[in-house]
Amino acid sequence: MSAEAERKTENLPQWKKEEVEELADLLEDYESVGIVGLTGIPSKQLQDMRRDLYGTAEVRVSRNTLQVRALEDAGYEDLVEHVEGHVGLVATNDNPFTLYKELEASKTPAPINEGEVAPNDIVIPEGDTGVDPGPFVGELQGIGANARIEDGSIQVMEDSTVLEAGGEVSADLANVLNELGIEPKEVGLDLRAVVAEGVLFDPEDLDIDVEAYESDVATAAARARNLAVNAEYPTASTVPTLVAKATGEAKSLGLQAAIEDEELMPDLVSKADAQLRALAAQIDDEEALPDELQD
Amino acid sequence: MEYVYAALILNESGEEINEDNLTDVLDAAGVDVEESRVKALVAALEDVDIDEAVEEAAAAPAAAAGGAAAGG
Amino acid sequence: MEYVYAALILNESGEEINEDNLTDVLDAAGVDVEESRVKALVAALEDVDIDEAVEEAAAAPAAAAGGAAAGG
Amino acid sequence: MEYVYAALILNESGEEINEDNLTDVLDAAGVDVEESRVKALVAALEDVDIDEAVEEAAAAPAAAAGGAAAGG
Amino acid sequence: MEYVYAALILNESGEEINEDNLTDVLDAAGVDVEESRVKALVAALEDVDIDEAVEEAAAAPAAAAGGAAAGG
Amino acid sequence: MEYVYAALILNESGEEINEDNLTDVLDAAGVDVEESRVKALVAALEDVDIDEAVEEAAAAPAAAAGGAAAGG
Amino acid sequence: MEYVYAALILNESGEEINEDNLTDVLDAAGVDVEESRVKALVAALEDVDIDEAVEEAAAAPAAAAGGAAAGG
Repeated sequence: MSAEAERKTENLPQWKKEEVEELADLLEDYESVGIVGLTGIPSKQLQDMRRDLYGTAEVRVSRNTLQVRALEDAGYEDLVEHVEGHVGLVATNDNPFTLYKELEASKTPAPINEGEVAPNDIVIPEGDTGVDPGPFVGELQGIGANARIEDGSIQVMEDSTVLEAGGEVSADLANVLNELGIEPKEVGLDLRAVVAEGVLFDPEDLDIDVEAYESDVATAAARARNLAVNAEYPTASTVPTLVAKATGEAKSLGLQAAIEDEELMPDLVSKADAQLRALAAQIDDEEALPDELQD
Repeated sequence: MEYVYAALILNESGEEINEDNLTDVLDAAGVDVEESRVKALVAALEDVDIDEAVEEAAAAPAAAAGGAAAGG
Repeated sequence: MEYVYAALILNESGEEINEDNLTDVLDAAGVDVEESRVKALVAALEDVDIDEAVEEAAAAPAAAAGGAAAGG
Repeated sequence: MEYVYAALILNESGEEINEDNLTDVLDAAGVDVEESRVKALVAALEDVDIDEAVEEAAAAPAAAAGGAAAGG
Repeated sequence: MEYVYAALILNESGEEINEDNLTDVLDAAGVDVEESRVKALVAALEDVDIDEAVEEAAAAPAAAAGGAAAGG
Repeated sequence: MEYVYAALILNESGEEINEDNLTDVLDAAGVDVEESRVKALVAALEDVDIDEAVEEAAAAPAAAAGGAAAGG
Repeated sequence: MEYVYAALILNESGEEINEDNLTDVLDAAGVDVEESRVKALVAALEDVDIDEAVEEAAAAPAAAAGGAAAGG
């Protein structure tokens, strides 16, 4: 710990000092440090997540003021603004993109409660609700779902968006969702920002489009193939194309020059036949043509 | 078909496509020549650009041959 | 293509496709016949079933005709 | 696309596609390496079956040539 | 097709496509050269723009390669 | 194809595609570099406009099918 | 393409496609032979069944004759 950091912590009570020191150790031990949102994660689940991440990343929860102090001491000022609400520190030697992918993949669905803000559009899916006819159909209609009674049960006729992202969940909606067992939230460690080897990454930066990369790989491979073939550079994968190209060229020349080659004869004969037919097609007079050339 | 081929040969050799020439070619090939057909062909070809028709077909046999494959 | 056309005329008239007959047809058409091409053609056609080759082309006649039309 | 090419070399040589190796290859080629692009590529390729993508390109290179999204 | 390939090599090397040169190339490749075919080839190529004919093939390079695939 | 990829990286970084640079890139990728292949690549690329050559489809089997279809 | 043509002649004549034979053919054609390209071609052909490649190309005979051009 630097002398400056030493000085900053000297006015803290002993337990806080120790905690900041622990955080400082954490920040020092790993190449990448980030802030994760912990909102809505039951402590049991948080324990499980921390265990699942063992060996990949370390998550530490502490008072925000102490986190801020540790971050400032360690030179992670860029992360301080993200320490807001219920958050923790995450530290890893992994690639931050990989960390983001792993955290996203570990998120699990959870019910949403009255008064919470919808993180994404809430949709009641089309289909049989399995609920017997009764007042529930009215509740569904009340929150904006296209529902009616059919075949002895309550059916939702089409996917119905009942609340858009950012909207507040009403008591009625929370009830309906609860009744249907719909869990519209994704709960998990929510990576807010990471600094990896001095570079700050936002979630938008970290959310890579794997398909685009896949398409880039295909493009790169196609370009290399094109170049190799067009530059006539033989490799095991381009030689068949080069051979095909060379034979195609020879054939094209052979047909254009009507070269008397055994291999070319069938094509030359069909070329002659096609020319005959093309010419015949220009002739209107039936007298001039044999039966087989008349339409 | 032989009448049309005869016309195509004359077209390539640069000879005039007339009754005499067509008849000569067909005779040489052992064809029992029908005069009326020769007449009709000469008349019919008067307004046709043979080179153009032939050139267009040169691209097409490929299409033709490939057509079967592509369809398969 | 005149050599090929000549062979096809002979094929249709039922005459043998040999050097003499080909030369006769081409001569009659005013072609300055090259013996070597005639020889090579006869040799090349030895194992070729002309009718089959024509039939294959004819199998997609629409393609040929259409090609010409599309080009025109 | 140089980052992707570098990954493809490593893929063929059988070396691991990781940050160090990619950086080495790009460095050797005189590329001014951006660490974050390397990191993103490594993470993204974890989920890509490179051999499959390459093979697909060989089958329909023209189609693939349109792609260029991220690495470009 | 070896005679045609020989002509194509000469075309690329810029050497004249004549009987001697063709024979030399084919000889070197262990081909039992037939003089009349060589003669016929030279005659056939006399008025042909080889580069153009080759280029036309290039317009559909893979057509050849992909024939089977295209058929499927 | 690793040699070709190496050339493409150099092309993008603006470095010269010569034997030394190619060898450096391939070395860095852990490739057991064969000098003759490097030489051959440099020779093959000498007169090639790489940017153009990479875009020009070298194999487009779909085109074949399309060509035939268009003809039909 | 002269190197590939040379390989194809050897393939047809039944001679081995090795460095010496390729060099002989190219030499005879007046090509300024680059050893490295010959080597690279021989190496590449080691893993390829050339007859199969030729046959596949032959499967779409007409396409090569200009089918794609017609479509395009």
